[in-house]
Amino acid sequence: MSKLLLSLITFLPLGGMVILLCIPGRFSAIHRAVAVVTTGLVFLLTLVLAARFDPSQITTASVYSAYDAATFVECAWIKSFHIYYRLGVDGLSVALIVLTGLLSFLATFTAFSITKQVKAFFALYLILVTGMMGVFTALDFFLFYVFWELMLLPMYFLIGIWGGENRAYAAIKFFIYTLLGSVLILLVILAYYVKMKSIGVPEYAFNIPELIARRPFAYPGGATLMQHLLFWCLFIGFAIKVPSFPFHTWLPDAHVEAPTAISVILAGVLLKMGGYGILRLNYPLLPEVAGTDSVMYFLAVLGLVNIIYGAFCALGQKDFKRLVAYSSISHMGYVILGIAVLNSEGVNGAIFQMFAHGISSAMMFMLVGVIYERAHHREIARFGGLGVQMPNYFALAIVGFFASLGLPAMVGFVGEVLVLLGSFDYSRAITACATLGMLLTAAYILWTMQRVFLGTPKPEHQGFPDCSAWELISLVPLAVCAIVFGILPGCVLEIYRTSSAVFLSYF
Amino acid sequence: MAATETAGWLGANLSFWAITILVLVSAAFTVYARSIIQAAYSLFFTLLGMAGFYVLLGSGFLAIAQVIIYIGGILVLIMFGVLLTDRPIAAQTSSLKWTYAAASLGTGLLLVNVFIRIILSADWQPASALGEPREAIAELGHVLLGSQLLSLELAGLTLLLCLIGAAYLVRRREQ
Amino acid sequence: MKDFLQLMGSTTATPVGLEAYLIVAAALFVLGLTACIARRNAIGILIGIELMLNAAVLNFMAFWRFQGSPLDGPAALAGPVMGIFIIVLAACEAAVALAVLLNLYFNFGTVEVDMVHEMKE
Amino acid sequence: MLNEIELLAQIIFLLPVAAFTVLALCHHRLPGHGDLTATSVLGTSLVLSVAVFLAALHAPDNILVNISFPWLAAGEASILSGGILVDKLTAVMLVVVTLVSFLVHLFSVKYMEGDARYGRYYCGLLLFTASMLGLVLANNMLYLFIFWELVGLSSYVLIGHWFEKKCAADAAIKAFITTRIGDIGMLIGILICYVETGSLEFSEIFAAVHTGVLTGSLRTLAGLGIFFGAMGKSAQFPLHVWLPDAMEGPTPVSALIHAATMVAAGVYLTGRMLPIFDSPTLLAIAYVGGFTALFAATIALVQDDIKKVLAYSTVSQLGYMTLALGVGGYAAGLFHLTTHAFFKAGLFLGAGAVIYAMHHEQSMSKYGGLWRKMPKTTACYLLSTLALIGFPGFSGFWSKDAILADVLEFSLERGHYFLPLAGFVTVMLTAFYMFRQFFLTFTGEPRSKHAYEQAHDVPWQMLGPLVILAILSLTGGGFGHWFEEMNPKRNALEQIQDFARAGVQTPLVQEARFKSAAPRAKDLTPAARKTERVLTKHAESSGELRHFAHQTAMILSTALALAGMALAWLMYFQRKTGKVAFEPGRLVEWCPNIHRVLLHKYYLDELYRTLFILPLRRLSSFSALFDRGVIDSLVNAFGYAGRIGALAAEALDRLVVDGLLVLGLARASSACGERCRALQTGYIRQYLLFTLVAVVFLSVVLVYLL
Amino acid sequence: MMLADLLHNCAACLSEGVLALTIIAVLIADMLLPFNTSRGVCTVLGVFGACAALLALAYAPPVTDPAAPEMFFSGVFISDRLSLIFKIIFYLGAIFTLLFSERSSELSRYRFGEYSALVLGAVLSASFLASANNFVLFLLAFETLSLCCYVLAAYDKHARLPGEAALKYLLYGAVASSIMLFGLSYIYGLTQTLSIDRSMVSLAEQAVLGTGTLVVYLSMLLVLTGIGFKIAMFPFHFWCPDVYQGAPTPVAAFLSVVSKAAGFAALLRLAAPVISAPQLAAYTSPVDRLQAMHLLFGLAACITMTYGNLAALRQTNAKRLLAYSSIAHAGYLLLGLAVFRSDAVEAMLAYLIIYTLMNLGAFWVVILLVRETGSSEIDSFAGAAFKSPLLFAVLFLCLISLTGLPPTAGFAAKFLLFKSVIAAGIDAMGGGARISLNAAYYFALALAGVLNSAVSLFYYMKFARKMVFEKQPNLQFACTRLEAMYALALGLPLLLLLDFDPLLDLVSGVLNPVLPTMLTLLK
Repeated sequence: MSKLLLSLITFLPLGGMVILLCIPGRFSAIHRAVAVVTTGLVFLLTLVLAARFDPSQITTASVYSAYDAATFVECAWIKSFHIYYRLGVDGLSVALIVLTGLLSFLATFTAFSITKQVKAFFALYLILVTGMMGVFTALDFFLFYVFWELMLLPMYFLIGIWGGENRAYAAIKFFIYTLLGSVLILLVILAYYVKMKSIGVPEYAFNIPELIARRPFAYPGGATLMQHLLFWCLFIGFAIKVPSFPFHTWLPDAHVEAPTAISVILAGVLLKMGGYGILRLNYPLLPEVAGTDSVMYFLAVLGLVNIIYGAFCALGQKDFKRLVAYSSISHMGYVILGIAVLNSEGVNGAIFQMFAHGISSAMMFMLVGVIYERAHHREIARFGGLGVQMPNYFALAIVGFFASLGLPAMVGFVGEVLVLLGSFDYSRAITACATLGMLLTAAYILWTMQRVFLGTPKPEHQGFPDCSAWELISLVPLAVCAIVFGILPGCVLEIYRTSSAVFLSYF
Repeated sequence: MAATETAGWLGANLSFWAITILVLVSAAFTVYARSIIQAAYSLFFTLLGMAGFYVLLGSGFLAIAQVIIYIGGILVLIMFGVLLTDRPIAAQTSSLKWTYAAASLGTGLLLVNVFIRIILSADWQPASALGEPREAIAELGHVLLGSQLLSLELAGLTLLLCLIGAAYLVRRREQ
Repeated sequence: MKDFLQLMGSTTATPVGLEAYLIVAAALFVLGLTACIARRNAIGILIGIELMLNAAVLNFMAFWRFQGSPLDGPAALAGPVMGIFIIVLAACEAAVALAVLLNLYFNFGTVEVDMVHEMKE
Repeated sequence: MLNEIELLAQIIFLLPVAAFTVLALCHHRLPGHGDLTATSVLGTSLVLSVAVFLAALHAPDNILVNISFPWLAAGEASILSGGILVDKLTAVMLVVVTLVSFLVHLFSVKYMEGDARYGRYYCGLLLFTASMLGLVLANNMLYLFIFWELVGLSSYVLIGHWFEKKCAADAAIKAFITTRIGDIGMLIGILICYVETGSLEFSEIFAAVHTGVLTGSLRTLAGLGIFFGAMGKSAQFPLHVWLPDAMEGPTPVSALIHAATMVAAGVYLTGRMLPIFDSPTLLAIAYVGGFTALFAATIALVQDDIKKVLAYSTVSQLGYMTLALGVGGYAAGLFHLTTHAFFKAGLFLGAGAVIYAMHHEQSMSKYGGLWRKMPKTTACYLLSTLALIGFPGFSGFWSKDAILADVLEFSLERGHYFLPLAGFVTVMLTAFYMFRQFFLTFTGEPRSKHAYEQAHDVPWQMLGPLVILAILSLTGGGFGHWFEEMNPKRNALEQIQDFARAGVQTPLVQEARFKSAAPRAKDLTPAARKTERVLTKHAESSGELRHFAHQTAMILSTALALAGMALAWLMYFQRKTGKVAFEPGRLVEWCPNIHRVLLHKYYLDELYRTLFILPLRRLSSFSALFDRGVIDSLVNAFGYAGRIGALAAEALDRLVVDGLLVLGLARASSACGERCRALQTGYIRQYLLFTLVAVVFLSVVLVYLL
Repeated sequence: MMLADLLHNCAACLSEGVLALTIIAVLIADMLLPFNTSRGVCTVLGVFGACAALLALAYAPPVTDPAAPEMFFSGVFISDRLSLIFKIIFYLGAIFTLLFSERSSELSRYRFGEYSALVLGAVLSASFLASANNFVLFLLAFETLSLCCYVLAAYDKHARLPGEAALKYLLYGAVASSIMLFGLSYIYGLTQTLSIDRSMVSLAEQAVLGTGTLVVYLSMLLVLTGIGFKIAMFPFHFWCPDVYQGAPTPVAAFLSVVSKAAGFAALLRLAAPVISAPQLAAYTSPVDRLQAMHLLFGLAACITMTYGNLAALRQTNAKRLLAYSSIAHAGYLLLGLAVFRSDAVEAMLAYLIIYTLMNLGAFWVVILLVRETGSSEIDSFAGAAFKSPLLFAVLFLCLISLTGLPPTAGFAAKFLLFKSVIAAGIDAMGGGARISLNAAYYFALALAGVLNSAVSLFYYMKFARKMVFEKQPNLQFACTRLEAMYALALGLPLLLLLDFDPLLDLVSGVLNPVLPTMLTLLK
């Protein structure tokens, strides 16, 4: 059973999709139900995975001991290239898999408001879930890449068909940007394959644990130019997904145009893949480069730029969803900063920040979606006084917004403060600037809250009902998570703490 | 002996020169003639001259084939083409456009220069004995039905297909 | 210049060599190429192509005459064989070309190639 | 005994938390939206706090409870822990917080009656109280910071309670952002402490300070950072601007903020962290405090809004406390914090009663003669006012006197004469504006007949707290001894070290002390060392000096307070004739500029707006524009480059700088695609020509270049 | 030549014989049958013939030693892995072209006898081209293929555009092949043999030794002109968009698959002896001595794919778009020659097989779209996705496969190809840490390749986007079950071949279990 667990988590959505396709198009309620049941089952399985996962057995002892042995699966796939169907998880993956399970389950409810081509929507949505789970479980470089790209395809249609006004543009922009990044990753995969073959161990050519352990491009005497090339190819590939300045411009467009459920997935899960890729592949494969002083400094500054630049952009937005999108850029800057400084506070913080941002940004997008359903626009200036009109919504919004703001005792705080603790150890100047980001975050969050919720209620909002039951179902669990994991961050952090120690042991 | 040889060379050289002048002049006229029909007439001399070259180079068979197929077949075909597609004389304009002619002349001269340089720079390895004509019709037959059998068959098929295709294209009524 | 003349067999001392034929063939080839570009009439271009084909045959013949085909055995007869097939191909090509041109003439009323450019960017 | 106290402390904190959770989830199902639940819970907490206080009173040690539990494993070695610290300071703070909060809860029952978000209001109050309790109970900086921020959140919620009013919403944001500016400093301070000492627990940080681990400029920086946070919360100049605006919240909330929670947090922090401040920092603290005290008092002179006057008075009093802490008057500062909590809560609740009676009219120019309508309130208000101005015998007198004595002593020893000067001038100003307020509100003829007619005395739920607080204002001076006991030594330096010694009872530090016997005050600045020498030299004359300072301060402050009162009486007390002895308008005519500047609060809000807020907004809209615009301009640039084949270097630069922006590349490549397509003319002869040119080009390259 | 010997030789070209017979049969059937029946019969006959030829490949002499392929007809005809793969591609192309043509609206007015005969003739000559080891046969096959294609391009003879397309194709092609012929004459002069393998090895030797270098390069250049025309390589691609647009869509599909593959067959026929020549291995690092070759093909590859992709970006016509896409793919394929090693050749072969499937799939959907909408402008396809989701799914699959995204075979193809480029780069580093100039060159090539594939996504998706993101309420769309089956037949392998093991077995000469089973079944 446990050997099947990862495969089940990964491919159950695909099975759901097949069932969905067999049901004629007019029964949209059944389609929704199938999607909910499938994602719900997947979520349950992820919880099972998390429950069975024992972080204490993750050690640096051997090549594979960094991964959960009970669920590790390996069988040959493409034999001539030694490509394997190899799935395995460590703490980092488990945390993100649970997050993915949760968000994909909750986002399904958010998607109930979609009435156009329901069957196609959920079919694509389930493919997307498979792609995401696959990325987090794959331990074969080739398989990883296949899942990585598999995610793009449904995303393109989900944005392009069910999106807003400018959806076609946003969809293609998203697609091309991410593809541009992933082809660079492909180059690195090929380089590793060739190198492993030429040093006589082709059987490990796509084996991520072995690649990390063997470091075929390592030469004594520091990072070589080749390693730099590989590192930056990977980094750009993942940074586009994060997204990091200056590769971030797809994000606002994609978010603004995507339907709410997809924005939730996009912000909650897809952005994490960038960070995941950096943590799983980019840094461990090329620790020599990542540990170079100039590289560390550059990346830390890059993280800082993200934080500040994203916050500034968010402050200047007129569109509610765009603002949230830019806030994502700002928040993901902490992830880059935390990873760049390469100490345990920073890395733990970065991972926690990924988790936290998954919850808070998903919640923010759901909140935006709720109001968009009613007002059919997202112009912040045209809102106002909604706090009076929709008290429940306001209450949830306070939780979501303050979680995003990084208020202590909420989930956003822990990641930020850990990253800052880590980065302060590395560079005081950068951290001092990064703390400014906290101020800017407070400024744009509060200013937005003021413009949307506070003030006198406007007559055009008179008829707006408070949150519906479906909306509450998707929002309340996230609100609870935002608070519970803020107060008890340990229960998330403990999952991956040993894994991040393993990660740090590479440097 | 030497004298006759020299005389032989001289004769060969003289005929080479004569044919060269014929071929190049007529070819140039073919290219730059004002009307297409003149070009086609001029082509006749070029082709004839080529047959002369083939004789000089020792393949009478090819020369004959040249005359029969090229002059008797292709050139006539081209003539037909010209006549079939020509507009009334009044509407006929020069088939040359001077810009293109000049451009092609310029690049052509450049290209000839290049070719000559390349040819002269090369290290050709002429066979030691410039012997008697080595071609015999029978031998040719052996080659065609022996080692080049496949080519010959394919050539037949090519002719068939081309004829079918050409006939199809010019046939105006279907069914 | 003297070398060149000698090469072309103008002096009685040597027979006309390989290079002479090659240069004539090259000139013919270039003339044919020129015709392809300078002629507006499709048939003119076709004539240019014939010139180029002839130049190629002349090359083959000259190489065969002066060098032979030692690697293919004495009976290979590369020059004439190649020449014959090229002539056959030229005939086929002319037939197809004229058919295409006639078809074009039916549809467009002209064989002036510059008049035929409905497809372009 | 200790375990019981630990349990009590936990219960004190958890009761409001639980009540908050219950109310947040289902306040609409509870009777009265849970107002009595909240109030009774706070009452219980108060009783328990008093129990803790009594225990602390008799405890031999300063520290009663200091326990830690792991919260978050930050790194492999370092674990961020939570923890509870109960010492005497905490015990006092617990009582103050729960008492004021309880009274405010009680007061609000009537005051907020009929409010649309009544239940939510109580949620806010409970969260506020709980956060403040957490803050004073925290034994490490991280927890302190967490609750510190939660205090900020609660203040945001409560100040913005009536968020339909734009000014209320604005004030809420202003409060949050301004304090958050301070928080950044505090965070940096915390980061320094963590990175330098590896821990965030107070005891370990103090131990690190003592053993010289945290020293030099870093210590200064950490101290300044932390104090910057305190400045934000305690509304010290120049971060005081939020506090007067926070008057937009309901008046009981103002009472809570001004007396017990938000602003007290800053002073509490400064007091709590006193050992890590080195002497330059302390001096800076003192100057900030002194200046704030004077500065705010001058603004308070001309305010018309009854709550605004109180607000500026709070700022001014907080300045006193900060000043006291800055000169080393630990006991005096915290003592004043306590007494101030009582009388300022009394004043605010009194003002609330007045406002309630006047149907939410806050302008003093509409008041007058209210004592006839609401004599009980007037009496309570008078008592609190007297306490505030430091009228002899009242609680404020003792605490303020202690501060002034400390300041004077400090100044006599080390110069810095601005500090006592500011302190004493402020005494007079305080007396003046408080009595100005009192006279304008309660005496004379009513200036708004209509409002006056409807005014009435307040019900018991409101009066009760007023009375209690008035009594405490009167008697609160009795606590002074206790503070003195808490820190018997009065010399600033000794006091600091003493505190550090008292605070570090962990075995680790004791061991360290035995081992290394770290040179005393090795990290002191030369100035401080000099002071120390002077002190030892005049060891015997020290007591004498103190005695002199004390006497002088007492006499001088009393005199000044009376002078202020007299001045107010002259200017604002309407006699039977309805005239005042000295028309304030004449003073305004005499120096209109000063009056205008004071009325506009030194134009600080306007200054901040021009200096920070507008540029920030402009910058942000610029970044937003930049983010969209730069791409377009890039695109154009690319297209242009593609079109005319612009300089390769420039193109390369663009490629390197911005080249990976897909859209830019996309447009550029699309433009290049257009160029490519231009070759596709549709003319077969041109195609042939292009091909020929290509062949010729290649052969020319071959022949002439290779 | 003895009869037995002759039979042995004929067995080697059994599939070609089958095709030749089919051509005759088709022509006779067309003559005898009335218009209506002859259409179906000729198609079926042609398809059967091509299928039979495909099966006859199984009877081809097995390749025992890839290094020394068996020769037939006194060394004129060669039968090896390379020719086998190409023949599979050609016959597959022929089968699908015939099936598509029968369904196409553009060809419905015309008799099918000549059409089938010409398609089969083109395929026949292409397969001779793939097997030719003699310049005579090479030239004849090359020309025959071209001639058949010229006529096919003009097959819709009553329309104007096909006429124009045929004219451009013919003139351009004839000039290009004349230039190639002239180049071949120099090669003959340089190497004194018409046998391709000996000739090319000798030529490479001369290039390596530096004797007669200029003529060597000139002759290569001239030959490359002709082949470049066939594969639509920059700058010999000019005919391509116009011809694809003007020619009937099935013919365009045929050109993009069979004719292009034949061009690559010709190229590889010439290159393969050099790559595997043992003589050249004697010279120190022949790869480095053939610098010009790598440089030439590398630059050609880069420019070609970039040109194709960039020019495709703004296309509004589906057929033109696919034309530029096919130019770009020629560029990708040329990367394999820039590497000039046997693993790169294998990658090219695998790429070609997959390219055949995906390009045919894309063209098939376009054929149906053109039939239903009456236009090949992409705008007129708006909303078609929801009329026939299956067809759209296949088209989308083909398009992402053309882009090279997983989980499609197109990814596997690009994966193998770029792998060979990177392998060349890493090998050029020679196990050291320094990136030599050569290595950097290959890395740059690989980078150019992947970036190009990212760019290409834009126009492929533009195509898909129009169909799915936009609506056109009055669009009528109907396709039969059979037509959907064709689409599936092309689409499914694209998914299955992501596991490129069998493909690799096929091209690298390790016979996989499928082929022997097929052989035993047949024999």
